[in-house]
Amino acid sequence: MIESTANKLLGKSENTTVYVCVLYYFIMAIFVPGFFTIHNSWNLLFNLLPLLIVAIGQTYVMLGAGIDLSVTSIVAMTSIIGGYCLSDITAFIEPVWLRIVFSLGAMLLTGALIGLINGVSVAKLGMPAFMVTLTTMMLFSGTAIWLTRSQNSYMLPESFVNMPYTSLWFIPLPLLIGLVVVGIAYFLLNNTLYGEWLPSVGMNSKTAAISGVKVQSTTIWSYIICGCCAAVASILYTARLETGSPVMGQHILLDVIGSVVIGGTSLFGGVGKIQWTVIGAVFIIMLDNSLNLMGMSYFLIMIIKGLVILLAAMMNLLKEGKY
Amino acid sequence: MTRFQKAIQLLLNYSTVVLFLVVLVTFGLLSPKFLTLGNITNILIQSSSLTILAIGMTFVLLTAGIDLSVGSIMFVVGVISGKLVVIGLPIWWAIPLVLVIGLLFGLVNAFFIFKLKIVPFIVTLATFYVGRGLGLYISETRAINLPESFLQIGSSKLLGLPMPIVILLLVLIIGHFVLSSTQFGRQVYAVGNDMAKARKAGVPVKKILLTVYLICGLCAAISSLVALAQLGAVSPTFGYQNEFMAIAAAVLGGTSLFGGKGNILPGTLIGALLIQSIQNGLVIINVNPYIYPVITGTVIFLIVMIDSLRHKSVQKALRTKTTI
Amino acid sequence: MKMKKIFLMVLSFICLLSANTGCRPKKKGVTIGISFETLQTEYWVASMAAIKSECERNGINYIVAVSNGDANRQFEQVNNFISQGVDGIVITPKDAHTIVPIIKAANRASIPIGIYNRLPADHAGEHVAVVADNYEITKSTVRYMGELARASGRKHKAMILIGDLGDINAIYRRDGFNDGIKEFEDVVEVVSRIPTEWNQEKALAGVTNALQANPDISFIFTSSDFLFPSIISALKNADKYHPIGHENHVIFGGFDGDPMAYSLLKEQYLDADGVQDVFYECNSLVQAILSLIEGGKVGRKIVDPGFVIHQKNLNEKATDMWGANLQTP
Amino acid sequence: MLLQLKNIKKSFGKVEVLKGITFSLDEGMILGLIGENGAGKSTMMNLLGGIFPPTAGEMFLNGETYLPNSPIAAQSKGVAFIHQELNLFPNLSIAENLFINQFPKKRFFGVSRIDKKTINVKAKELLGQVGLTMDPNKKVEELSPAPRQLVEIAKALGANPKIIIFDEPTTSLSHHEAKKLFELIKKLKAQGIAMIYISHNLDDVLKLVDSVAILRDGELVRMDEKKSFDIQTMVKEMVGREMLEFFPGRMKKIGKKVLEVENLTAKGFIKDVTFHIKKQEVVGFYGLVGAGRSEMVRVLYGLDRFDSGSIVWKGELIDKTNPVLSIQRGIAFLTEDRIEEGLLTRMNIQKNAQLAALGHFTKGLLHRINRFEAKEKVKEKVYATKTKYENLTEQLVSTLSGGNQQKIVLAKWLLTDPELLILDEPTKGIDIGAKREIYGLINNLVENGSSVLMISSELEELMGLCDRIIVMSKGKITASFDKSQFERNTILEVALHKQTAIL
Repeated sequence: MIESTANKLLGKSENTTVYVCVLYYFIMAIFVPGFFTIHNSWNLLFNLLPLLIVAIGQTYVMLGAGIDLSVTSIVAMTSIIGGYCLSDITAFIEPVWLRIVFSLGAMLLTGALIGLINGVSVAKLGMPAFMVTLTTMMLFSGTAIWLTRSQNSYMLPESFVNMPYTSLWFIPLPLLIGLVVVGIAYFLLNNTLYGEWLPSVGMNSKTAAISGVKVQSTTIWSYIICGCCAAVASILYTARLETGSPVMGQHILLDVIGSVVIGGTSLFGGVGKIQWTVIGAVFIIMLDNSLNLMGMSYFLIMIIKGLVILLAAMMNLLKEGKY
Repeated sequence: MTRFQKAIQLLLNYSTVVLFLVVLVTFGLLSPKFLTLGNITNILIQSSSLTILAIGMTFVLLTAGIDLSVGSIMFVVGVISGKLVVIGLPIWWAIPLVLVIGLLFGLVNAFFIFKLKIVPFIVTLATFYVGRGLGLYISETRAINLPESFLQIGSSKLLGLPMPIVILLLVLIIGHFVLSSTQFGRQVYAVGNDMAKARKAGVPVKKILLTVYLICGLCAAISSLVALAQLGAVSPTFGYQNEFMAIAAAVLGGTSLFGGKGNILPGTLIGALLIQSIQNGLVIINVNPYIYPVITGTVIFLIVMIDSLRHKSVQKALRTKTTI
Repeated sequence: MKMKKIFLMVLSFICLLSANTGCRPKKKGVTIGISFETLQTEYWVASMAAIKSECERNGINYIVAVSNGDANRQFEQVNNFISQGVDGIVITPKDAHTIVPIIKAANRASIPIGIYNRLPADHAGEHVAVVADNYEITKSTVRYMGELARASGRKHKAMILIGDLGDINAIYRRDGFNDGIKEFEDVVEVVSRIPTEWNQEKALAGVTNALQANPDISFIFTSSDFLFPSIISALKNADKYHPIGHENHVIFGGFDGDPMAYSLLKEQYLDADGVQDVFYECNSLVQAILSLIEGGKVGRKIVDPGFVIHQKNLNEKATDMWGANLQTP
Repeated sequence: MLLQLKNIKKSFGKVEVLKGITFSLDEGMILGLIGENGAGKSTMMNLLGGIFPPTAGEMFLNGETYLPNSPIAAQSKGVAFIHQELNLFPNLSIAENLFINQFPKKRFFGVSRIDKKTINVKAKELLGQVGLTMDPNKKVEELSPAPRQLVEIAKALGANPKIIIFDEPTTSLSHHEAKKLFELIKKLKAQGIAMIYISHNLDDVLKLVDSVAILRDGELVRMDEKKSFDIQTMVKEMVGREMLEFFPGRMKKIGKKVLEVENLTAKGFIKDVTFHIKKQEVVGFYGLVGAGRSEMVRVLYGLDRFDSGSIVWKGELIDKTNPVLSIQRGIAFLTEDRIEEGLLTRMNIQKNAQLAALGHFTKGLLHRINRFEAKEKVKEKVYATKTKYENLTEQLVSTLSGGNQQKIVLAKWLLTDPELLILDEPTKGIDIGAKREIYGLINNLVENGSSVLMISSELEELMGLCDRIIVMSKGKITASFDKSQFERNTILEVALHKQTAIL
């Protein structure tokens, strides 16, 4: 009896996470005061966007059977580069929008560069992804703190810090950025040659190589994409906090990996979808926000999130028929 | 193999020792205070906690696993022992109790890894957060100042040796003995080399996985106590990122992330000493402290790269041998 | 197989159950949200307790959140306060700049916001801040220590433990130290500045190594009292921890006024300590928020002048020192 | 009677691999077990070795029911299995490998530790039995293949076995080393140990064994004393069936040289390989496992590097090869290991089939995929290969049978319109029907202007399909036969006797 119920609940349908998500939303809307309000819905959305964007990058890397632990340090590095460019060295560039474009370009470039370092180390030098990104995480968060001596950059241009509250065609700018990133990521994965190559490399790099897939460059690009995504998220974080900070994003790693794992993307590579990660990120943010509204401390939330990720990993194994 | 290739191979094999010597000589030249007896004792004492942690990690890495939760175990153990001692439990009661907590964490990790078959990385990442959350929850993020008696253990001496060094030596000797001279130890290497082959050869793979994670948890608990006895307080950042340092120390000492290769003596010990010497030396020569993580990170990155290159060349050599 | 599924179920059930225990019904009356960046030190714990008790005295409900050093999370927590419809916010920010958007968010929602102990950057929006005069208190403390050094009739080598340089208070304290010590250049030479980033392990390693490099250090100032355990541990190992009057006593000063400082003063190990008046700060902040909620007006900044407590004024000033009124854990 | 098997059957899914085997083995007897690949030899030995249980039938050891549930259980009952792929841990020493599961221990203050002295003595003793005199503390990774093989045997002897099973023990040994091994086997026989010896090397089998058992398609076709066999009869019994019209004929119109390989050398794998392939020609490569055939085509396709020699493709000297370039040139490569190197098992049929030819369906800067076109083309090819499936885009390839999986891999390569198709054991582990269909596809391809290079261990297949057969041994080409010279026994003898070139 119990087993069949469990089967139904955790069954093989890939929509399970969606159902759980929707169910959770309604339960919280009914029982938690302040959850089902317009202000809180905006909260949910704005908390979701940067996390989602980092998680999408991570999905790309995991599809290629890798992992990128350095996303947190990429967020930090790009944040201080952005903060630095916006506040000091580009002050001579007029008008302001050109300055902002230049600085955002510098942030994206930094993200891509760190991604390139990760990718080349993994693909060309054959180093284990886990160890590579672990050391680059230490290295670049150290570098960020060293470069700034723990000082934040502030006095960023008004139009930049007002970005989260600006709308274009009635859509708030951060939401627009999020939609564009999701759109591109979805398109790239579902409609292009690269989108076919990446999962095949992740699932079986030998088969892929023999079938003419450029395995090394495919892997390297996945890390570059991940770096760029982290940089975009960093733009949102930096604008939101109005500061370029070397410790920006230090605590998001669990949420990022959690989003991807809860979504159902396989840790062994080859299986994963952008829409799954969206669901995973939504779930993590909802969990976080609702527990927060219930007055639970940050630390209890941390524990619960850890447990939820274990659960999700078990569900994935169940889905893949590993039990 | 040409002579040049042989020399490269030799350098690859002994890269850590070479690096260690380079570090010692460099700092020795930069500051006369570095290579004094006092400072060397200092390095040993400061590295004792990390080395013990890395010894536990070595066991796990040898089976091609990983344990990211050790830093959190250290923290939870620190908080609980702090709380217990502060409310008046005698230290000699608190110590065995928190060692059991370390073991419990190891048990949980092992359970999820070999029973539920979740990859060690995800399991220990989750317990990493659960542990830290638990510790922060219990401590309410407050720093806990420990009573004098705890510090006294840290600064006491046994047979003329400072206590942390005595404990370090003990763990070192036991760890080395277990790995090199018991059936279990040798089977750990077999499991790390090839789990399927080990199962075929009748090695009790599950029992071994369980035991290594238990050992790792226990070592984390001991390491925590050794650090506490020196610090005298548990802050919310206690043990943070120590798991990375422990992995780095083991890998620097020649333990392969692919399992089956490495040892505690001299490997892990040298790895840990190398890291500690760099940190100590940078302070002694009065370098800008912000650059520490950058230098440490670079050194670790290089060593991991060398490990991969070594692994690659070994793989190639093996392949040539077996085909013809 | 069966075992595993049942286990899964049980685990999810526990998750749900634990999720429900945090639920708290909303009370009537004024509610304020209290967000602390950290509770790491005795100082913050005592502050939190003081704010809570002041609220209770005034019949105010409160919600508490701690962000453990994560500015981003603190921003989210304050947003959640606003979602829950609090009437006022009391916050200890991570630093002077990350608080700016938080103040703006509160302003947009027209909720009065009070900043505790850390001064926001100048361009921040509408708020009321209460801060100790970190610079002056530190300077006075260091001056007192300098006098002691001069009186000892010999030259001293000095060490200062610096806090997180992203924290404006740490910078003021460092500057206060630098300017205070300047007057005593003839007897005190600063040989070691240890960045601790408000981290006890870093402090311990830093002090130990500094004592190794300069064994004759005889003058130590720490930017926060919570680093005492690290310093004492390092001093003991170097056999330099002795009470006042001992020939090898190290002139020792700190900042905060926590319980450990009080007991060290009583045991005659500590020479001087700069004290922030927690009760004054907390009470005036809560009062300010209350009057803002009721539509009143208050100044932008409330300054706590603080005072220096040392061996000579220990008995008369102890009653004003918050650390003396708490039990040592 | 030491060992007795009664009507043993074994099925994997729907495929019956063993169809009722009955035989027995006496003490001190050496039984040679021969048969083609896929005849069921390994399956039978795995049953004996405790790797998996039989589906039906009974086994008796010394009169008692014998049903081991693990290799260790088999070992403790006295059955040792020496696999072709050795089960040694190269990172441990010889002695540790010998005793991995039962180290001699001694108590030391209540702690049980490995007794290094006893181990050394015992290990030396065991190594002595197999004629090795080296230090037992040496790491296995430092040993060359022959001593490794002997260590594995010594390990088996440590458990005092009554029966030892050898699976192709000589493939990685030199002539001299093999001779030593045979002496050892004879010594063991004298001690009363029974042995089952599996080998493709019929010469060795005839030299060594007392009786010969021949398996074909999961059945024991003949078991008799050695004296009633010679190589010819053995081969005949092994291959057995007459292949009436099994290989459809082909229009003959062989053209110009397409590929010319000269003195191709990759150190440690192949040496001075020279051959050519003409347009619309099928060239077969025959030889023992480990003869260097697979290594040679991997170099050709660009998966491994070569040290010297030249490759000329359609009159052009090629200095660089890699899979991407090869596919562009029109070379396709169906590998031997279908699961590890041919398929993406957790993906659907469409994704598997389109992988190599994806470039044909993309356009624009972003390489957008024309899904409709891709699906149509894949459907066409999959239809041509007569694959049985339910849904192209939803069914995972892992749910297909082996034969249908192979057809999908073949479809993948046919989609790239190859001018040269390299096939490495294309019919391994596939049922007869699917085999025939694959032969048909190969013929079609050739008639449409392509060339084929085919590696197979089934000689019948090569003889039926190829225009030429080249024999390789120890990394070198040892003989070449034109269609007119095809004669089963001659080719077999060349390959099995390791005779030198009759070029």
